[in-house]
Amino acid sequence: MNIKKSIFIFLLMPLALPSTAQAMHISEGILPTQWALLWYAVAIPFVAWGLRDLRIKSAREPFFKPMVGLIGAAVFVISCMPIPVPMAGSCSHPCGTGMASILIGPAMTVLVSSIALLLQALFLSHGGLTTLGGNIVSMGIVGSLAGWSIFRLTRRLGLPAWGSAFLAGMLSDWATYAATSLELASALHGTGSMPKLLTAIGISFLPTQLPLGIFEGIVTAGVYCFIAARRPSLLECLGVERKRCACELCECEPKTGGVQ
Amino acid sequence: MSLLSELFSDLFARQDNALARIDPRTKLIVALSILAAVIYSPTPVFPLAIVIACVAVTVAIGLPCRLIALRLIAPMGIAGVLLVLQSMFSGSTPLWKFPAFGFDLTFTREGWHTGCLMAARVVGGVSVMLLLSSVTPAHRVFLALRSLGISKTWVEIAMLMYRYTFVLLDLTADVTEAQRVRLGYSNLRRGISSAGVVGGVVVLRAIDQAVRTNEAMRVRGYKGEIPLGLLPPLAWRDAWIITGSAFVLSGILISLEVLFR
Amino acid sequence: MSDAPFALETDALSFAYPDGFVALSDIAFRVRSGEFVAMLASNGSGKTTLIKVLAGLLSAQKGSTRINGRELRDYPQTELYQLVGLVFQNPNDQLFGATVAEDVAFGPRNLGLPETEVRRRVAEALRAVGAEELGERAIHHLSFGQQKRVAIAGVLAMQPPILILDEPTAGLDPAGEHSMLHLLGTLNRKMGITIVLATHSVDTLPLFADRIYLLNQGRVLKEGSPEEVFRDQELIERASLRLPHVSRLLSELKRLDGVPINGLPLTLREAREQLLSLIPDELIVEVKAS
Amino acid sequence: MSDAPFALETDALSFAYPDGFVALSDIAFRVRSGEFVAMLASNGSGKTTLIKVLAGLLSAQKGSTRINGRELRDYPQTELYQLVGLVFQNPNDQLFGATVAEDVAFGPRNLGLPETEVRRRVAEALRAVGAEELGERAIHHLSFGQQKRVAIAGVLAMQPPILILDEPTAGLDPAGEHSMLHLLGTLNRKMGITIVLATHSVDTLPLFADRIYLLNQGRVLKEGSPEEVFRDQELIERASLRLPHVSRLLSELKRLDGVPINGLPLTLREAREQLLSLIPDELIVEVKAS
Ligand SMILES: Nc1ncnc2c1ncn2[C@@H]1O[C@H](COP(=O)(O)OP(=O)(O)OP(=O)(O)O)[C@@H](O)[C@H]1O
Ligand SMILES: Nc1ncnc2c1ncn2[C@@H]1O[C@H](COP(=O)(O)OP(=O)(O)OP(=O)(O)O)[C@@H](O)[C@H]1O
Ligand SMILES: [Mg+2]
Ligand SMILES: [Mg+2]
Repeated sequence: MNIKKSIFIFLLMPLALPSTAQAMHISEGILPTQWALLWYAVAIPFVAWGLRDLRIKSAREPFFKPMVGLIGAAVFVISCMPIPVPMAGSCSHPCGTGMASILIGPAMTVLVSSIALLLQALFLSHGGLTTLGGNIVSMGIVGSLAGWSIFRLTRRLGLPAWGSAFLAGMLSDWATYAATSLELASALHGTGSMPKLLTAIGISFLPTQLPLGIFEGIVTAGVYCFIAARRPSLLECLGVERKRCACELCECEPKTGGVQ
Repeated sequence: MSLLSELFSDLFARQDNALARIDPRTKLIVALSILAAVIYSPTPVFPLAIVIACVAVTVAIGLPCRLIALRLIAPMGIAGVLLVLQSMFSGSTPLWKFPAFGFDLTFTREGWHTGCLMAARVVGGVSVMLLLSSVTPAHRVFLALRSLGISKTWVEIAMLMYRYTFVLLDLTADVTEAQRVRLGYSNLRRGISSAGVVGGVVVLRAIDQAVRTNEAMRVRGYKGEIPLGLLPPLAWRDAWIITGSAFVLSGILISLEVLFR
Repeated sequence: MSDAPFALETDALSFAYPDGFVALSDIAFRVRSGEFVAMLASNGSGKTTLIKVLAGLLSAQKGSTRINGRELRDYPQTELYQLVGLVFQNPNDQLFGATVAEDVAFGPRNLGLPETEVRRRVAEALRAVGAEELGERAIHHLSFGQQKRVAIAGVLAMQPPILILDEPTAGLDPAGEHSMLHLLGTLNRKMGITIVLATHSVDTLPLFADRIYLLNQGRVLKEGSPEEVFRDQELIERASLRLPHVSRLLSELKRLDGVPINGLPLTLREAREQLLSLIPDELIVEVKAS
Repeated sequence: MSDAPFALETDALSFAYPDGFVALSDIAFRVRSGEFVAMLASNGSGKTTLIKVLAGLLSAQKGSTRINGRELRDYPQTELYQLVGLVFQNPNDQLFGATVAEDVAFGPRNLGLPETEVRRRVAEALRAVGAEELGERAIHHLSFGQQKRVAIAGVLAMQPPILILDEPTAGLDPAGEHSMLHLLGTLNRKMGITIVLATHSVDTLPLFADRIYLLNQGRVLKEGSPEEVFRDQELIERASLRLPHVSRLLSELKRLDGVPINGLPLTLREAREQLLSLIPDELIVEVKAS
């Protein structure tokens, strides 16, 4: 393949940064019909998984619905926080899925991110309806599974919590981008070769994505540490840390005291 | 942050106009069909016509031009990148060649064509969404999705998320400003750690809010199901709109197929 | 009337938070049906805690709570929340619907009422709080005062005979405060709703409340009509509160300057009458009829 | 003093939110160094907006803002926030350290001061707000009033000569309100800090403020000493506010009953004196020396 071309694109991308930074979600209209449908088909079972999980839990404890809704809103708001991208003098934003999956688990995270993605498509021109399936796969499914499994794994390996949170945030961000690049390349290669395009897209994302992933890792770790310092009991209640009190989620929270 | 709440707010979707009065299911179905037609269209002409039509209508119903530009600028950028990417990476017939930074760049004819098509689809698709969201408040979109068969639990969570996003956005703005006046963003390192704190505050507050919202819901009879409102039954007018637009769209697509393939 | 059961009644109620903090101790709190009762206390005295216990959100470790003569814990949830409506301090906690009408309809829909009845109740509740025209507005586009009204409407739509409000006037400007208290007065007198509210604003209360419970640090310091409660100035100060400004003026005139004033006027009107009776007629100039 | 530049000064300031809502129009707001100035307005009149413009958090579309005679936009951030300290309404939103001392140290650390100086400033700021003993407490264990004090300490630790506060007394009980205003008065008089505050509580203000700006719907209705502002009752009512209760009593005595009262007493003390002078001596009983 043409190395020079890749180098050129490498140089060119930062110029087009405001848009590549947004390219974390596949924009409306890019995916051809058959790909759009395929990704929908992949995404739907996972969303259904989240819904089933939630239905079961909220039948047992009604508190779960407001809880998931609120954490979803929080993660959505955090994912809208502008991040200065030092190399480009521009702004991007974190995905938030890594953090969400640490807090509420991968199933709920898929559910919540499908809603967040629809809201972004409708009101922020960010992602789209036809590409919703693809975006759920890359951000919701890949991102949350990566974040959750890395957090669990590294915790078990004995890493301190902040380190695990950092890795989970960073790697889930990168995994999301890798999946997005794959989806884009497979849909767009047309007559050209797909690996070539994949490399090009991958390389062109690198200069922004590497720092963004690190940033996301730092923010995830920061959020985690903040909660651990301020209200460690909450992490136990959410099941993030090993429970020291044997109680259901909301009963742990002092505010509701002795719920009947 | 304020930019975001402005973009995000459905303030304009609540204004009264002919489009806002149409049933959201109808609008959703028509918008989805137009979207399908846009990604199916073999030529950039149709998506571009949709762009012009949608933007014209959005301007006509009084959306500020600044807001329209804000919503369209990022997709336009993506469209531009797509165009360049496609022209250089696919196809074989050279169209233009020019030297840059010491090596030759080749734009191919086929690549240029597919690039234009894709770019038009992106901008076309986005402007359909722009129009839809400027005449339909979010909760009506959710209700429409519900009556088109989306899971009720999904819609319940969507409604809650939508409502509390604004509360948390306000909070984020307040915390960020409080940090700014204490110089929390005076350099990059401090900025990053302050941002982590904002995230933490938002999550904590969300959990507290969930506890309180749950209490408030319980005293109003909540037992695990959030009841949803119903949309009024579809009128004849809606049937006409849907069949009419299906008719027109398929007509356009068939003629484009005949003319351009 | 006196042998009818109390609308709300607690006996020797004590509550401690899980961390061990005793927020309520030995509270006897009684409200008759149709009364307008205020809990008056400074920050952190346990008003919110008591309200949550009364509404069954927290359960007290000691003592009993009865509603209409029946033990609170014997009520099934649905029945309880049709009897007792609770309005929280922060409207954000309570308004979780996307639009005003959706939110107000939450309670009636949970009662399983048919949709036409739900609509009727929503319209009626919004009318009662003077927010008819807000129906289709989004919650996040409302002003603070409007949000407070809509929060009350959401509870009224369940038509509870007892309404408990946590600081309904906090954060409102004088005009908003006055119209909120006026609204509550109307609900109490016209619709016969029993009203219990928590507050620490002393100035407007005596005009509206039939009875006041003065709380401090989780205990009832005193209970009685506004006149009775405010008569004991020392107690009021012990509760980190003060007299209404007007009463304070007259009380200082009486205590420090020796002006002979009967009792302690709490409202503007009473104070005016007392003072007029003291000022010699020859000093008073003719008021132009206006 | 009069030709020294104003500490804060705006000229023909107008601000509209992005959705087109004009929140401030044509505001002329001037504060001399060392003054205690209050913005008095009902809910939604633009107090918070004006405060944010003054602190450079929002930039006005029209008009200019000068701090110590220099254009606001010419200040670098670091310099600006060492000059102007801003305390927001909700203490919860501005306390982000784990402990009180941590939180108060946030500003000084961001100034890049050495750790010993940071400690010194933290101790000093906590002393100034009377919260020395809270140093090691966790933020979420503080009461509301304590949180408000700590929020002020966090800003004081940056030693700004100008302090702007958004509704410092909102949500506090009478005792808390009084001690907060007292604290601000002390900061103003003892430490010479220029104080600007927004509020809609009229009763305690006249005791403390040198000057009041009466705002309504984004405009300055009137500006002047408390006496001047409250003299125009019609204007006060137009701003959805009311007179302090004591003044209202005397003003009704004067207007409706024809009692000859000079001017309009705003404070308890003045009202007492005026009334005493009207009541004949023979009515007054001897006060027991106590
Ligand atoms: N979840 C909790 N865990 C432990 N202590 C608590 C909890 N909630 C409240 N408290 C404490 O209980 C006491 C009473 O609190 P409560 O909220 O009932 O007071 P309040 O009278 O409503 O005050 P305010 O006027 O500030 O609303 C306070 O001292 C408070 O610190
Ligand atoms: N982000 C915003 N976008 C649009 N309008 C806004 C925004 N923030 C405030 N407003 C409007 O601007 C006006 C002034 O608001 P502001 O918050 O300054 O009032 P305030 O005097 O501080 O009121 P309060 O006493 O309730 O704090 C209000 O009518 C409000 O609705
Ligand atoms: Mg309370
Ligand atoms: Mg304000």
